[in-house]
Amino acid sequence: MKIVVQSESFDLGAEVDAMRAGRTDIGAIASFVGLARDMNDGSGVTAMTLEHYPGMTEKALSKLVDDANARWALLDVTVIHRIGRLLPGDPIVLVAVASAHRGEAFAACEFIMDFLKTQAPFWKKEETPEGARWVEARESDDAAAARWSRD
Amino acid sequence: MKIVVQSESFDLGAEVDAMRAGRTDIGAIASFVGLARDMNDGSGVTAMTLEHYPGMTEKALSKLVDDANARWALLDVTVIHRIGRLLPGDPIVLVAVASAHRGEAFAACEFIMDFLKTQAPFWKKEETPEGARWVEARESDDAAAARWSRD
Amino acid sequence: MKLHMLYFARLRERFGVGEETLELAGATVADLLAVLQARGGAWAEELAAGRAFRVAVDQAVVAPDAPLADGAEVAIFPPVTGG
Amino acid sequence: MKLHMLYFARLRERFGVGEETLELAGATVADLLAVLQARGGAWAEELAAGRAFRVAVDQAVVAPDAPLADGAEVAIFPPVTGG
Repeated sequence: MKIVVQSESFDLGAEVDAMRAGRTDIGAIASFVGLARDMNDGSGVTAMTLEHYPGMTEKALSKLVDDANARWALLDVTVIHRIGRLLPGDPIVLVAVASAHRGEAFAACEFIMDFLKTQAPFWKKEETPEGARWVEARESDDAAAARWSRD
Repeated sequence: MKIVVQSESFDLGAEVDAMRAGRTDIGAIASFVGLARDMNDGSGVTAMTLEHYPGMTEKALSKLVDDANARWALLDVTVIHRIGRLLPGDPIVLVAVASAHRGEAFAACEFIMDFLKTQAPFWKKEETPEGARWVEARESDDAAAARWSRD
Repeated sequence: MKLHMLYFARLRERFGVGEETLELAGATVADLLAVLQARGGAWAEELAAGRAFRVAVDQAVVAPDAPLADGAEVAIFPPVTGG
Repeated sequence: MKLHMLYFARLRERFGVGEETLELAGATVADLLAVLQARGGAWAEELAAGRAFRVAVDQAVVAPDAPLADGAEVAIFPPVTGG
């Protein structure tokens, strides 16, 4: 398990290669990379700055990964989230999940992303031609996280 | 869109970097790598050989990608499937899907994998200590594909 | 009609042949299967009703009542297991 | 009790402060919020009932009736928007 918050970029291929190095029990690695877009809510975005809550961020991400491990039989999980100023096209977040079978890997990867979006203390401020603005939380992200709740 | 059947390995990082090169409209890239395991159905597996139906394979994969494009707003899709003899730990298949938003990218990536497993003409033969054996199709794969059917 | 037959994976091994050209007096996939079953042995066994195999005509999987045309490429193979 | 307060993102900018130490005569998060609202201006506006903000005590998000202990780290921030 690897959880990192950093300003530098990351290398998807290297992270996934590190997960599988020397192992022959992994059958599936599902991964996700979130990227900064040049457009959001109808405005051009020229850059964004990611702020976070040091200490709580790492705790929140660890808890998400623990929750995923409790729900699915996972072999390894890597979460990397960037902070600081990013430009359109820059990678923001990486989640990679290794499992014996693909169903678990896909489900856990999407679960971690959905809860990261609603529970990890990161905030985005976008620079647009109309000025800087803090991104508002989305109801669609709450809905995505809520669908994992069990009765 | 890139669909390739090859005996050589592939580089996840390079494939995903190629998808996003020079673009600032992609917000999400979901990817999947399937790997050869050292164990299947309770037996040790020392190697496997993948056979396919040249011509039909490419058609079947193109159709899966077309179906995914028809269902979701995708920006790019890459599918690479290996053939020939592979050892435990070797990557078998790569599916990567780029979209503006993560929901579409995750759904389309899993959709393509589920149908690839049931509709693309590849067959695995495993070498085990008890001899060589053709892998049997799994009901769980049929069930995974069936859940995408719409009423 | 003349058909270009292809067999894959376990069925290729069981039949001992990967491809052949076959002259068929018939119109559908079911007619073709009856001719192949009549060869007996592994053919009768593997292509018996209820066995899990797939038939593709010109590289698309079809049902037994699918029509055949002269020169068609017909492939018979087990359920797929890639990925 | 003495609390170590942290404010993040839009609320940090609105309040014009990122952290402060605060002496509270009270027992719960609700008591703390009442004290902050009484500062008026952006405090009253942003922390009004019905506004979307979160409170974390010692780095875990809590409800308004959560108890506070001397020396706690209390953070107030907008709904998160990372990823």
